[in-house]
Parts: sequence; C-alpha cells; structure tokens
Amino acid sequence: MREKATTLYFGPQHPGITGNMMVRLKVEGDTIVKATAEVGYLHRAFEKLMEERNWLQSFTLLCRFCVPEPDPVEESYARAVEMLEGREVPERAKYIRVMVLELARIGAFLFWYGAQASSLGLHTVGQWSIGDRNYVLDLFEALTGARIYHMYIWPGGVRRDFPEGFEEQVIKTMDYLEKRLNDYDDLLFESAIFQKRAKGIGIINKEKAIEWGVVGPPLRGCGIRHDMRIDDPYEVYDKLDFIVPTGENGDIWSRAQVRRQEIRQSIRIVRQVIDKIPKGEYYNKIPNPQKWTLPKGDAYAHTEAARGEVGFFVASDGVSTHPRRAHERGAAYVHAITLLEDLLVGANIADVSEIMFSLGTCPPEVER
Amino acid sequence: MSFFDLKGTLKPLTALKQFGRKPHTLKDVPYVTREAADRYRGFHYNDLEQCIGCGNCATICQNQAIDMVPVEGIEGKKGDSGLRPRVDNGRCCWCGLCVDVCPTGSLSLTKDYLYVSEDPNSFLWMPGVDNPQGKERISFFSTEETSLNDFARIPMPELEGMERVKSFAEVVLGYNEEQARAEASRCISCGLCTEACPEHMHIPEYINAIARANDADAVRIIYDNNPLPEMCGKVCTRRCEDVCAIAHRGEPIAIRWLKRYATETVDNADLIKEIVNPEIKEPNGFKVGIVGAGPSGLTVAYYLALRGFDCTIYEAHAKAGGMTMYGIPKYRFPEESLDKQIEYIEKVGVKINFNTKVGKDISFREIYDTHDAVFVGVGFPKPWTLGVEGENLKGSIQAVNFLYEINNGKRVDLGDKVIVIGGGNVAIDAARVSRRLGADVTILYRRRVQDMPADWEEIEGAEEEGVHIVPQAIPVKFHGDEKGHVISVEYVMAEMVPDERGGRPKPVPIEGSNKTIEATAVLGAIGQQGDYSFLEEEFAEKIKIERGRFVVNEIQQTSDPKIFAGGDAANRTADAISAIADGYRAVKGIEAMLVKKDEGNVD
Amino acid sequence: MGSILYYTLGAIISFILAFTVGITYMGLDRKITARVQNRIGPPWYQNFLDVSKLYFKKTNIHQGIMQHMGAAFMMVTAVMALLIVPIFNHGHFFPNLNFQGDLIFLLYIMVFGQLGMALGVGQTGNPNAAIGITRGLSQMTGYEIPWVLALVALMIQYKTTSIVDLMNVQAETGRWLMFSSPFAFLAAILAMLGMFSHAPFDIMVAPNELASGPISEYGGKYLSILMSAGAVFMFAKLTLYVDLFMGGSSNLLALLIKTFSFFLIPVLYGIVSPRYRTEQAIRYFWGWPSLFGLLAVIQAVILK
Amino acid sequence: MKEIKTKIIERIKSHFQDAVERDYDYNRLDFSVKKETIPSILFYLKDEMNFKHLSHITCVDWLEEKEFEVVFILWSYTDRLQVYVRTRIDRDHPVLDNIDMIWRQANTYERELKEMYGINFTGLEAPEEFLLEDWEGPPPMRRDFDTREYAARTYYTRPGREDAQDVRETIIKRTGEELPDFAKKYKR
Amino acid sequence: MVFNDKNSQKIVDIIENYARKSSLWILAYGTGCGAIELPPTVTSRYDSERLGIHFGATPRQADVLLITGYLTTKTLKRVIRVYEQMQDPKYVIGFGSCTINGGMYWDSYNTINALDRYLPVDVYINGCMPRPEAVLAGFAKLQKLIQAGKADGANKYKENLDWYRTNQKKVIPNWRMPEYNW
Repeated sequence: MREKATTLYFGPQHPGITGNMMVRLKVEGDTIVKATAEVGYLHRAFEKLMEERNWLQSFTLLCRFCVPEPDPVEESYARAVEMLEGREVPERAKYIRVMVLELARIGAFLFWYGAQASSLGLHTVGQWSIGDRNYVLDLFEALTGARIYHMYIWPGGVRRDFPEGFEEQVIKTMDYLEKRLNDYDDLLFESAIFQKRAKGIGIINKEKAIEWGVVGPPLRGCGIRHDMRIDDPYEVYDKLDFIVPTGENGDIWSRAQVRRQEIRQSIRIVRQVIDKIPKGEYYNKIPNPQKWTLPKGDAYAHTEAARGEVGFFVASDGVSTHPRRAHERGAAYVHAITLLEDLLVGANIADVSEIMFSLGTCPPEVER
Repeated sequence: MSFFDLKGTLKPLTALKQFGRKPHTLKDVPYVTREAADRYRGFHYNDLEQCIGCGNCATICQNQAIDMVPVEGIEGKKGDSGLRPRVDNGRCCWCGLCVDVCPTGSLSLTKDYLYVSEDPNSFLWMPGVDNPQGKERISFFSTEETSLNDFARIPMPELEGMERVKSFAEVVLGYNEEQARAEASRCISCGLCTEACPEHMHIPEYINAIARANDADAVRIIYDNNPLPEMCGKVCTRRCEDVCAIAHRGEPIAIRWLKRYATETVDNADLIKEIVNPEIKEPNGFKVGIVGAGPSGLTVAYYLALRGFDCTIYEAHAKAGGMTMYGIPKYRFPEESLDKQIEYIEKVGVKINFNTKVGKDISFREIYDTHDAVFVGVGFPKPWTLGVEGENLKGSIQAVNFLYEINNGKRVDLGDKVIVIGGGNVAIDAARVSRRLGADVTILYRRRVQDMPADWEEIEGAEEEGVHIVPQAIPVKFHGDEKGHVISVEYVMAEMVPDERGGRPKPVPIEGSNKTIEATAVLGAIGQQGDYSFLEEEFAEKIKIERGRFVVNEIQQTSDPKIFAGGDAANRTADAISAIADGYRAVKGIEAMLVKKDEGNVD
Repeated sequence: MGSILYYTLGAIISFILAFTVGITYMGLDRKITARVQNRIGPPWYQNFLDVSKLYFKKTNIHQGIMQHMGAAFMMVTAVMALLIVPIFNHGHFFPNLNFQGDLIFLLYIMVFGQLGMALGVGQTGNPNAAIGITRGLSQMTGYEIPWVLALVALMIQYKTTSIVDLMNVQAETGRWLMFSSPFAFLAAILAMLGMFSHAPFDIMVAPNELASGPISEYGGKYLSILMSAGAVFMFAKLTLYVDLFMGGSSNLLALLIKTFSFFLIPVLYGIVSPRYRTEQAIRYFWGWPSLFGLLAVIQAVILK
Repeated sequence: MKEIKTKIIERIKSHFQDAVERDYDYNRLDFSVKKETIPSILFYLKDEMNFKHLSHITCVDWLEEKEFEVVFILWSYTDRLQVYVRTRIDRDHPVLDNIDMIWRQANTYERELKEMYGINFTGLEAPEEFLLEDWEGPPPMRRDFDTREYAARTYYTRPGREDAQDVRETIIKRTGEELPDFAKKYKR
Repeated sequence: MVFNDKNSQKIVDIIENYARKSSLWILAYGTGCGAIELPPTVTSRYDSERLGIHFGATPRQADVLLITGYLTTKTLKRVIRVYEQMQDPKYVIGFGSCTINGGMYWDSYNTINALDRYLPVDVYINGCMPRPEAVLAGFAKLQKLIQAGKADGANKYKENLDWYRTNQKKVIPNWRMPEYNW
C-alpha cells in the first residue's frame, strides 16, 4: 500500500536543526522519500562585504563564517594571503596556530558530543560537554580576548603571544578534559540505545565518498584515511606525532567513533605543542593595513577543521587594498546540501537531526 | 549486539554518581558581574589626554562604528584635531583593530562587557568620557610590539660619513621607488601634519598618491600650493614630522623625503609643466613687483602669474633662490634642482630681473609707483655679530658670507682648524662645508646639544663627518697673531641654570673654566637680521617695523596697503616653508585686494 | 459516612493532593536531572510557576472545538483515574470510587486520554503534532502489552479485578505483590518506563524531531491544563503502582516515600538514556517486558 | 613532486592544446583553458590524473576586462597536488557547461554562482533560488552591484550619529587649506 | 472575593507578573550567530534553568523570542510569522550589535539593521556576541521589567501594527503571508 506523501518542514524554527536552515521532507509514514535542503536564512554576503573591506578588515569577518569552530577559517585565510604575498610566518606562531586550531577542534567536538547526544534525547552529555567546553573557551578568552570570536590568527602570524601562565592553564584543562571524556564515553558510547540508534544509520557509500566531496570525520568514518593535516601538512603538523583515526562502515556510529578518538589525539597534539614550542617572534608584521596591497594573483589554502576541509580562496588585483574576491570553501557546504539530501532519502524522520549532527553541518558556513 | 546488552544498559547508569558532586554552575551570575580574562576585549576606554584625534580608529573600523566628535574641554591644536572617538555599540564587534592601529596607544579595551538596556538609542559610547574609571580596567591594549602601525622608518640611503667629506656631492641619496612606496604606506593619512605645516600642504593626499604608485598625481598635489617642492623635499625644517601621529611611539613618516622622491621623479622643467599642467588665467592687467627672489618672492610670483597677474621680480644676485641658493650648501641642495624649479617658474610667465639691487639699480619708489602692488621678500641678509674681543681679526668670518662665497663657486681658504660658533643650521652647514674643504672643525655652542636649533639629522650628519661639538662653551675672546690673523679662540664653559619663569634653561658661565682652542679661522653663525636700507625714507617711516621685522596682518599686508611683506623679514620662524606660506598668503591677499577693488569700481 | 458531600470533599482534597504532589515531583525531576548534569537546576517549585504563568497568558489560540476537547479529555482521564485509585489503605477519608472491576476500567481509561488528545491534535493541523500523536499511540500499543499481561496475571492469581482487593491481599499476607508476583512486577515496571514518556521512550514529544510533538499547538491555558492533568495522572499512576505492588500506603509520609521511589525509576533511567525510535521502542516492549508478562501469567496460572 | 608535476603538465598539454600552464614552487598546478574545454579537462583530470576531489569552484569578476574568471580547484589525494583550472567567460553573456555529472556537489556551487553572478550553466537542474529569496536586483556578487548603496537605501539606519566629523575636514576648516578637487580621491 | 477594586487588581498583577518573570520560556530559534552562546547559557556552567529560563520548542509555548544577532530578510519573514504566533504576553530580546544598528553587517544587502523597526524589542544586550553572563544579565533585566509591568512590547506591536507592517513590507519584497489573527 502506498501512502500519500506529506510534506514536513524541518526548520527553520526547529529545535532539532543545526543552526538556522530548513530541510523540506517528503515523508511517507515515518520514512523520507525526498529531502530538499533549503538554505539562505543566514546569508550575510560575507564575500561581498570582504570586497568592500581591506585585507585586514576582512579578517574580522572570518570567525563568523562558522561560529562553533572559527579558527580554521582564519587559518585558511591567513595562509592564502601569506601564500599570495609570500610572507613568512615565525616558527613560534606556527606552533601557536596549531595549538589554537586543535583547541578549536576540541571545542567543536565537545559541542558535537552535546549536539549529537541531544539529537537523541540524551541531554546529560550535552550538559556536561558543552559545560566543559567553557573551559576551552576560557583558554581562548585568556589567549585571544574573546570566547567565540577569537580574531586571533591573522596574516603574518598570530595576534598576541601567550599570556603569563598560559601553558599551565592549558595542561590543567587538558588533564581535566581527558578525565571527563571517559565519563562521556560511559554515558554515550557504552549506551546500548545509542549503539542501536547509531549503527547502520546514515551510511555513506565508501566508493563514492571522495567523489561526492565528503571530507573530515564523515570521510574517515568510511575508513578512508584522508586528513589535510597529513596529506598536505601545513604549519608544523609534520613535526607532531598523532594518529588520524578511521572508522569502518561510514555510518553514524563510525563517524562518532572517529570523533571520539580524534578529540583525544587533539589533546595529545596540544600537549606536544606545549612541550615543543620554541621561543621567539610570534608575528611578522604586515604593513600599514590601510595601504596594504597584495600582488596580483590568487591563492587557495585549505585547513582540516573538525568538520572537514575548510579552504579559502582569495584573489587580488594587485592595485586595490581590498580583495578582488574572497571565497570560502566550507566542509559543510557539501555536507549540508547534496550529501544530506542523499543520505536522508530512505531514512526515518527520527534520524534526521541525528544524521545532520553527525555530518557536522554548519548552516552559517553554507550560506556565508 | 547480543539479545540483551547488560553492559550497555548498566554502564550509562554510572553517570548518576554525578548527582552528589558539586555543581559546576556559577551561582552568582548574573547578579554579580563575573570578571573577564586579563586580555578580554570589552568596552573601549580612551585616554583623552594621550589621544590626538587622528581618526585612525574610525578609518580602520570596518563597521563604521567609530565617529570622531568634538568633546567639551578639548581644544584642537597643532598635532591634535580636538576630536575624540565615539563608539556606536550598535555597530562595534570588539575586534580591537582600532586598538591595534591607534598610533598613540590611547585607545584600549577594558574588561567591562555588560550593558543591557531597553533603549536602542543608548548604545552610543564615548570612551574615556563615559567611563573615566575604565583606566583601571584596561585589558586589551597595544604596545609598540603588537601595534599594527609601522613605527620604523625606511632608512634613507646616504653616503658614508667619511665618503661625504671628500666632495660636495649630495649626501642624501633619496628613496628608490620601492622604498618610497613602503615609506608612504606607513602613513595613516590622518592629516594632523597639515596643520603644523605653515603652508598647509596636502600631505596625506600626496603621500597616498605615492603609496598608490601615482607619482604624477603626487607632484600635481604638491605643486598646488608649493612652487619649490624639491627645495622643500631636501631642506625643509619639516614641522609636519614633529606632530606626525606615528611619531608618538615611533619614527615619524619621512614626509620630506617622500616629497623629495615625488619631485625627483620629474627631472626637467618642461616635464614639470606637463605633469602639473597648471591652469594659467588670462592676464588681468594688474602688475605686481616683487623684491627678492627668495622662496617667498618666488611663491608670490608663481601663483600670481597663474592667476593672470603680471609679475616682475627684482633680485640683487645673479641667481634666484635667495638663501636657498646662497645659504644652503650644495651637498644638501644641489644647484640643478633649484635651477629646474626656477626655470619652471619662469615658464609660467614670471619675469626675474637679476643683478638688480633695489635701492641701487632701481629705486623702491619706482617699483612702488609702476606696480599695483609690491611684495617685499628680502629676508635677513645681515649676520649678527658676536660682540667679543677680536672679532674683527682676519680669519674671523661670518658663516653666511662664507656660505655665499662657497655657493657662488669661489674658494675660501680657511686653513685646517676651523671653529664654528653657534648651533643653528647655518652653523652646522658652515661646519660641514668646512669639513669638505679639508679642515678640522669644532663647533662651540652655548647650550647643550639637545638644545641646538639645528635639525637633529644635520647634527648627526655633522658628527658622522667628524665635526666636534663642544657644548656649553661661550667664546669670550679671539686671539690673533701679529699679522692680525686669528690663531685661537678662548671660551668659557657654562652650566645650565633652569629658568625661573619656565623658559628654557640659561647657560651661565662658570668662573675660571676658560679654555683656549687653536684656530685658523672662526665662523660666526649666531643669526641674521634684516637690512632695510633700500627703503626710501618715506616708506621707512610709513611701514611699521618691529624688532627688525615688518609688521603684517593676516594677509601679509604691511601698514601700507599696497606693500606686502613675507619671508624671514616678516615672520619669526625664519625657514623656507614659512616663507612660502607667507608668499601664498600674500598671493591671496593681493588677489583679494586688487580684484575686489577692481570689481568694486565696476559697481 | 456515605454522604455525597463527603465524597465530593474527598475528591477535591485528593485532587489537590495529586496536583501538588505531581507538580512537585515534576520539579524534583528537573532538580535531580540538573544535579546529575552538574548544575543547580530550577527550584523545586518551578513547575508551579510554569503552570501559573501559562495560566496567566493573555491570549489563547485554538484551531477549533476539538482542540479544547483534547485538553479536556486529558484532564477528565486524569481525574477519573485518580478517583478510582485508592490513595490510602482502608482510606476512610478517601473512599475512592472503587468497585469490583475497577482495574479493567482503569486499563481502559488510561488509553482514553491519549485517544482524546489524538482527536484534539487532529484538528490543529500541525504535522508535527499529528506524527507525534501517532507515535504516542504506537508506543502505547507497545507498553500496553506487558502492562496488561502483568495486570491480567495479578487478576488471575488473586481472582479479583478490584484494586482494593489486591491491597487487602497484601495486607493479609504481609507480603507485597512485588515479591509474591515478581514477574508481573518486572513487566509492570518496564512498561512503566514507557507510560511515563521519559527517555528512552519520549519519541512522542522528541523536541529534536517534532518540536513538542502532540502539544505543539497547545499553549497558554491549554498547556497549563495539560500540565496539571499530566501531574495528576502521574500521581494516580504512581499511586496505582504503590497500591498494586507495595501494598498501598497507610499515611501521607509512606505514600510520598513509596510513590517517589517508583517515580525515581523512570527519572533516573531517563537521565542516562538516549531515546528509542518508535519501532525500536515497540520491539523493546514486546521483548523482555512482554516475556516477563507472559511468565507472570504462567506463574499466576500455575499458582492459582 | 617536481617530476609528477612535469608529467601532468606534459600530458595535459598533449591532450588539450589550449591549456596554458603556470608553475608554482609549491604543490600547485595551474591551467588556463578555453571555456569549451572545461568539462573535458575536468573529466580527464578526475579520471586519468586522479584528481578525485573537487575542492572548490569560484568566480572572480574582472569588471574592467568585462570578463568572469571561473576557477575550479581540484585536489589529488594520491599525488597530494592541487590543480587550478581556470577559464574566462564573457561577463555580459556568461554561459558555461554544467559539470555536476562529474561531481555531484558541483551542483551546489553552480547554483550559487548562478545566483550570485548570473552565470548560466547549461543543463543545470536545480531550484531557482538558493541563498536569496525574492531577490529582484542584479546578481549581488557582481562588482557593479553596490551593496552599501543598496543597504543604505533599503534598510533603516539609526539616527544620532550625524554629528560625526571627518578629521581631515576639521583640520582643513581650521587651517583654511584649500584641497584641490583632483586630490580628493587620495583622501583616506 | 471580587477583584474589582484597584488594590486587588494590583495584587493580582504582582502575582501574575511574578509567575511570568519566574518562568520564561524561550523559543528555540537560533536566528543568527548569537545562538552559539545559548548552549553554554543553558548548560551546566551558566545553567539558565535555575532562573526559570527554559527552552520551548514551539512558538505557541514560548514567552521570549531571542533575536540572536543579525536577521536576513529571509529569516525576518519567518521571525515575524513566529512572533505573531506567540501568545501574549510575549517579549523580544535583541542580542548584540546587529539588532541595534546593523553591527558587522551594516552594509550587507541581505540583513536588516535596526530590529525595532520590524519587531518591538524589550531588551537589548550589548556585545558581539554577548557572553552568557551578558545573556543572563539581559534576562535579569527583562525579569525586572516584567515585574514592574513595563515589558509591553506586544501591546506596542498591536497598537502600531500598521507602522510595523509598512516597515516589514518595505524590506520583504514578496509578502505572501496570511494576516494572522492572534
């Protein structure tokens, strides 16, 4: 018997959606037959605004591309600009950048813990992990001066050096988080119900994953070990010792496992950075920002964020102090539209938000 | 998965142990404001005393959140626009770029972050005025290290100290294009410098033009109100750099060198005319006579010529330029560049009668009668005498005269031990020229080195070239040999006594500290004065002269409405750019007087 | 002693008691959850404030008469259930409307509320609400099986369909039914998890999928009524469990202790559990709980 | 890496005569091609050269030259190389071939470029609207669309800030400086 | 008891306002980037639930609409719809610079600048984004206003509906919305 398909609007005002977007679902009973992602609720025209602002002013917009994890965008932009200009970055700045990126990754994963668990109705994990994320944000506050909008990694290096006693604070926080992660595991990953809900749901085709533009934990969840940190090592990742974990089945469970291990690797990287960081300059000063022009050309730099490859394309006309074009490649850009639409077909309504969170969709990044 | 997952059911229950733990919640929030991190980017604070109102914060703000507004109790002055930033918290994103670009470091962010209101119009915020207590709460500030301003000047390529003394070749080599662009891009274009410049040149605009690689436009902008920019680019006293916003924490923008760079890109008078492409008005029939082809006279002549006046300059010497020609040594200001500029000025229709000394070759009366207006820019040709014993000995020369001779291409024999007395630019010039003639040079100066009125670059340059400076030394007597030639200078050391009235400290001779120094020549350079003997009696009576200077009003008009005066003879600052400024004012005055009178007659 | 006034007074007082205790329990639920979640949590009386705030809402939007009825059905169900369930042993002051066969009536009436909601929800036209109530009803079919089996086992074993009789049995033997009929108790407890709509069986109201589920379109006074009804109904159910398996309670303190300990089971399990999907929930109820129910019936038949 | 790069350049050059390459000293290759070649070169790069991952599609508006430059950025996981494939199309009649059969996700990029620049991808099947809703103006990312002017015209700005002064103007007023018109474009 | 004289009305008001202020249900609608600070606000470190602040999933049940930052015109349309579905008394809190005067996006072609032209705003919180402390302070301020009976944005909206509608229709080009009867 074929039921009549009803249309279900998933968002924009919906507690189960990540951020402010909409998925229009055609459902038969509890099963989805067609999903259409509709975005644009957060379109602020960043890239147009960057053309109206000079190279440094543009930098302040970057952290707003994807608010849960702003630093990879800053990093990509900074490196694209450095590539275009040929500006060297001091060694210490590279280490600091790596640390900031990894702290951001930890923050993003803690956020993901909360979101993924809450999408399944287990609010306790979210209450813990998002609460504990505050300790990471405290680190950011001490280092950069802001909780969310760090505006810290900029072309030429980083904005400020470590404040006094920062290393100890980082180590203390990492110790605490490592202890707490076990609590999350007991509650989330050991839970029989979570396993039932996560295994075999939202499977990404392993053969097609790369062609579909899947990146980050969803790709590694398929068992494909690709990570820009090892594929195209930037900053000092080639000097650090860490493992890129992979999953097996490409389902929500595998992606969750990848993230579960990756957060521990990030903690390991942060510890190594604290050990290895050299003394010295942290910033190779740019010229007066009002008159700073870049040579003609374009550059694209990519960074591995918690949600996948985040890239930034900049083009300069060589004369103006403003970018001719600035364009972000968000991991979520692919995940949240074509991939999500594909994965949702045949899924249960109950799994929609679970799948979305497992892909790390980030609507502000899609829409910019 | 097994049929019944006991572990998976029970393991999560361990979470319940958290029940007895202490909650992580911060109980006091929101009733007690929680302290932010030490580097938190909260509300702005502005140190109103330190702030110079340059508006760089307003420019960098991508949100246009910062307005520059006048504040009660703060008056604008040179180097301070009198405006202060006001932040619209309905725009601000607390990125702190404004802090990082603040040249003085007065703007900072504080730890305060809490403001809640039902009135959307209450989010305008005057940092420093609205939160005077913010000073103790500063958290995010810029140091010289973190500031985005470029505090280090691009070093000017120069000849090596010992290399220079071998010839009269120009010491300063000038920026090349890359250096000039880099230096120009340090400028934050606030324009505070224009107020300090007596001539109010359009400094930020031409620097911007250089930074944007448009040198021709820079030249046009420069020629808009300065007909002798190359001279200024080389020897200007650059008051502009003293008030440069960047100078508060770093080295000022090399405004002078940038002007020099721009003008040097144009290497002949025809090209200047082509680039500047001035609009020369139809002759209006008025005739203006100008006494003296110094900077002020040339300025008057150039701009009046552009405005359609018939200008004639009467110059006593064989070349135009006045002190810039005869007073400034050629290693600072080569003759060719001056010639180029004079040639250009002549090209726009200025007539210069050389070797025509007013009062001798032509009477002032005649000029006065045959012209609709007269501009007097005669400068200070007569040096002050020291007034010490033995001053009239042979070998005791006035530095001005010495420089005149040298610049005129004559050779002056000074011997190998030259003493220069004075601390001004003329003294340093004389000393350095003497070095180039092969002498050992010692400068005696009454006060300390830091009190010297000469440019610090000149003093440094002199020291690099091996000039000895003896500060706090007051010459008391010149000793001469039997032939009446000076052989030594006796001087007394002085100590600096603070002035009770708050002026600069005075040198007071120390009894019995007399010293004698050997000399083959002594160059006195303690200043010049005017020589108004060319004026006929009736004019001398009519024109008011005080302390050796013409008394002029704001349009450089003397007490005879037809006579205008400018340059050293009419201002107290006695430098080229002030002379140009006087000239430019006189141009407007003369134009206003004549053209307005003319129009008045028509009506 | 049999005057109508006496009964009415008793009914009113028991309603007030049920409302107060139910709402307080809801507040305690939030408090306990908060403490496990490392936070302070709302005050225990927070739900009173919520209910009154909802009641003080100035406007009420409804899509038609059936939406009124939805809320009303819930309230009626709750009150009816409350009036049938004996609150105290030998309750002279609360001589509830129990009668022979009230257990069967109760079984029926407990479903009634949900069905009433379904009617009301149908009129709101909100697809989330419609899907939510469908899920609620499906899930109900799940937990009703073990629950009915458990009750049937009790009925067979003690040859009565009256709650009071069952309570008397426990009083006479001195052994609570949770010990004498362990399988029935297990089945009933597991079914209870579903009955309370706590995690992992809260798919009906899953906010991440369906906004608020069936009550999506209910706000203001309607929601206030629904919350009150929920509280009363919850208290009635808890009391029923206490009556059936813990021999009822003889005074207020015992009542509170016993009901609260039953209440803790879904609450604590809910704190640590993600939610099941509908079909998973049904499969769960038709698994072990139903097996226990069957065992209980077998036990009852054997022991009869 | 150098050899791989040379090899790739050679093979591309032999297959596509119109490809103009530019070499960079890091792991980047750069080919400019005619717009007709785009689908075939991308297909070739993906299938033959292992550039399986489509990183990015972007467009640069060269208003002065009346051209759009569309840039495809591919990444090879095996060779760890980035390749930029770029083409110039006419700004007034921007048409390009749709490539979403090569990479599924290109569909999204093309939708965006269509909406933001007005580039028509022949054969693109997608809903009309992407990020904008009921947009009536010109494609907003084109450089001749002035967002400041549009925002000032459309959206209300809170009053109360009219007393703001320009520092330069204040000083000009105070000193009586006369700034010639041709210099005004060099104000900050 | 009959509450017809002024004093009893006052007492009722105090009780009603107390209940309203102690139980603020916010609509879970992250309209902008400010929504990133909401999870920390409701979780263990800041625990807004202890102040009675609780997430409501649907507009019908919510009291407070948080405009967490910028609003694109596309979202504005939905926000207006959502706001009109909420039941009286309802409140709007504007987060951060964007709601006051455009903030970072003052020159964007797709975001509105001043929120109070389109919706009645009761409290503005300063910051970009406001920290959770500031968010809670905003709620504390709103509670104060409610207790004093001053948070009457909803009435303002009803009274000046025409003005609001004109403004709304100016920025939303295609107004295909039912005229809601609330």
